[in-house]
Amino acid sequence: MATTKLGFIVQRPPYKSENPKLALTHAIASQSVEVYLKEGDLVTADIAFIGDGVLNCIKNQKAMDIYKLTSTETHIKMALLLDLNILVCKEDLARFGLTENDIVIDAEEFGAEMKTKVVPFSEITKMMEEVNHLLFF
Amino acid sequence: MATTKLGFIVQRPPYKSENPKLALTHAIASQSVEVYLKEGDLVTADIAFIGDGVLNCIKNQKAMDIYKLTSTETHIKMALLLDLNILVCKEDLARFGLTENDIVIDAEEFGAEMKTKVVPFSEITKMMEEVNHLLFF
Amino acid sequence: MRLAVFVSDYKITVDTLDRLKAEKLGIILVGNGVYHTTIKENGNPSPLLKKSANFYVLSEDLETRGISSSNISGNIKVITYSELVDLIFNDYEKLAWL
Amino acid sequence: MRLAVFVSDYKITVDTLDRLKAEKLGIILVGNGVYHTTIKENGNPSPLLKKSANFYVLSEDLETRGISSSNISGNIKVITYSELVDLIFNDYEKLAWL
Amino acid sequence: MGKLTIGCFSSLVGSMTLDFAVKLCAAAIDKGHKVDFWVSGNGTMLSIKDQRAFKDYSALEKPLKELMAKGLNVTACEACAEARGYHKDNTMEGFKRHSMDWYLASAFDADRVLHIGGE
Amino acid sequence: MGKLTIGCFSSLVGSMTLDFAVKLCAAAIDKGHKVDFWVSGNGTMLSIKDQRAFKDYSALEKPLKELMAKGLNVTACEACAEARGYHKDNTMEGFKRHSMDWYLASAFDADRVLHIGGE
Repeated sequence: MATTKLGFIVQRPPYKSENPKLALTHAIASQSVEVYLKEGDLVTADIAFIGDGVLNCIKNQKAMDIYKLTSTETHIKMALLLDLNILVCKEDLARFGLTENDIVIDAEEFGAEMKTKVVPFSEITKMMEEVNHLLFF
Repeated sequence: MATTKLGFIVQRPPYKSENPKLALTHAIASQSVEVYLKEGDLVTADIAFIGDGVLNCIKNQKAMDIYKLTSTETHIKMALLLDLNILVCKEDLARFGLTENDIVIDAEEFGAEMKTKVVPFSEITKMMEEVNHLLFF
Repeated sequence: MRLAVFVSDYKITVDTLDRLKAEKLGIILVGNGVYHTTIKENGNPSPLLKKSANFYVLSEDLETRGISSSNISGNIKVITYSELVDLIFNDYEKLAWL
Repeated sequence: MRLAVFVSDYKITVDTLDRLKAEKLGIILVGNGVYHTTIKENGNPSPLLKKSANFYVLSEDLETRGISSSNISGNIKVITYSELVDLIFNDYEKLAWL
Repeated sequence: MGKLTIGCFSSLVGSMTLDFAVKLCAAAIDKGHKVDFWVSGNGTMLSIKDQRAFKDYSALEKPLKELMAKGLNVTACEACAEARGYHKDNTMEGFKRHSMDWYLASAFDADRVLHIGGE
Repeated sequence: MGKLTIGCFSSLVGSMTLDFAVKLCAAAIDKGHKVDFWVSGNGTMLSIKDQRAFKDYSALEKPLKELMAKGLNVTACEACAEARGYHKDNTMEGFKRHSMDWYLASAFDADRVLHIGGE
């Protein structure tokens, strides 16, 4: 019985590359990893948005309407629905003049109980120290 | 009988993306374009290296020895052999502390008569004004 | 020359834009370039907007990223793909995607 | 933590490196990151080299770009792929490619 | 009515740049312009047939086929495609493959060239 | 001897990043380490068979096959591949395809994870 903790750090804005989306879809895959593991073994995925990466969290993205592509917003909501821990850097939001009103906080319409956590960078540093491996996007 | 002039401007360093190499290979293709054109019609390609793009011109690149890949240096020499006009921004070389001794100037070993021209940016601006279309890499 | 420059990134890694000379310069913000219109770092508008140029932003790319066209300041013209085609053929003769 | 950060670009578009905290920090220059070792803009060494860290540069990627290992200053250790593997397993516990 | 030549180059798959280029092709064709569309480098991925249209990934096969039916001329760099293992037999019907001089020839009589070469 | 898991993600084809990852796999295997190599996003291009080995383009099929013979475990993200039209029948022999949880499972007991996710 062991747990391996992974920290996914998203530092780039959405759409210009697939990275932020792949960060979310790979983190979500932590929910189905047990098929490869022994009973009781776990892989957990925490996700942090820092730097320009916080732009992924802006709400009302219309990528599906316009480009027929699932928006990063929807991927974040899926991650919340699957109870992943999502951190957003408070200082970076402030730097861009964004508030909690501007970003995805919950996915109540999907029945998600988890909420995005806006935290100081020091909390994200703590997460990076606690995980076993880091994955920067 | 008409001539269309194209200006290829390389602004990025080599290897991180294929852009600088594709700039050179596409410019070289101006030598075989007549198969698609009427007798006497021409497409010419001038190439300018500006900004970080001047790093493409550093000599003694060992991409073939190490990664089995044709170096950007070799592509520049091929372009000289095919008599393409290659400009390198003087101010950008100076900014990086590079001199004509550090970059590809000729391809005498291939029998090329053309040489790379180190010119002030104002000359490159003039080229951009004279061509019909610009292609930035 | 009448030159339209497409900017598709938020972080720009080339310094070409500052050095281009044109009698008529247009800057067309597409893709992640649209963030320059409203994202203020530490309260300051993007330095890009200080340039002496005609500014345009693609409405479809604003909406994709959750930015409302109504938040765009008056000196940036919000255009559709259809209007972009007219701009390309009627207002500028050379195009540059940086 | 003992953290090794890989830098593979000359122009860096993320500010993460300035904010990472580690008891032991290694900066491994690979790909176009190797330009930071010798290219001086306006006579100044790359600001990256001012960080308090152990610096390494991949010799194969220097040579690919026409930069001689003999031009590298003594505080940057020139390593091969083989030495990089030992560094990864013996000197650092977490890895970050920015 | 004019002729627009669009080139879409490397490092662009998975970004929204190919999506942008295809939408611009559509808007220009709708206005009666002639459009040549060249893909090179990683952009040659656009030419592969039978791409699964997941909603998580840009899916451009359907809009491309509609545009080809309306006269869009679309060509992939043959060497760039072959180097990636994209061969004639897995190329989308109607998608041409030529050497790089095709792009320059298209630029010869184009009124406007939009070369998307950067990132 | 340890286990190294390498992930190579999007925006990387045509850069030297896949070349870097393959050379690092080789160096680690030569030292007796176990290596798992995961490609996702545009990196899945690596899995296609019959890539023409031009000298102008990175040609990694041959070194990859040699590494697989020495025990390299290499897997492509199935969804990322399918979305690009890379199907089972044009995948290099020995190159596995799985869903994304394979990568996380590989990280579970890895001593080191090098995730190349950025540009």
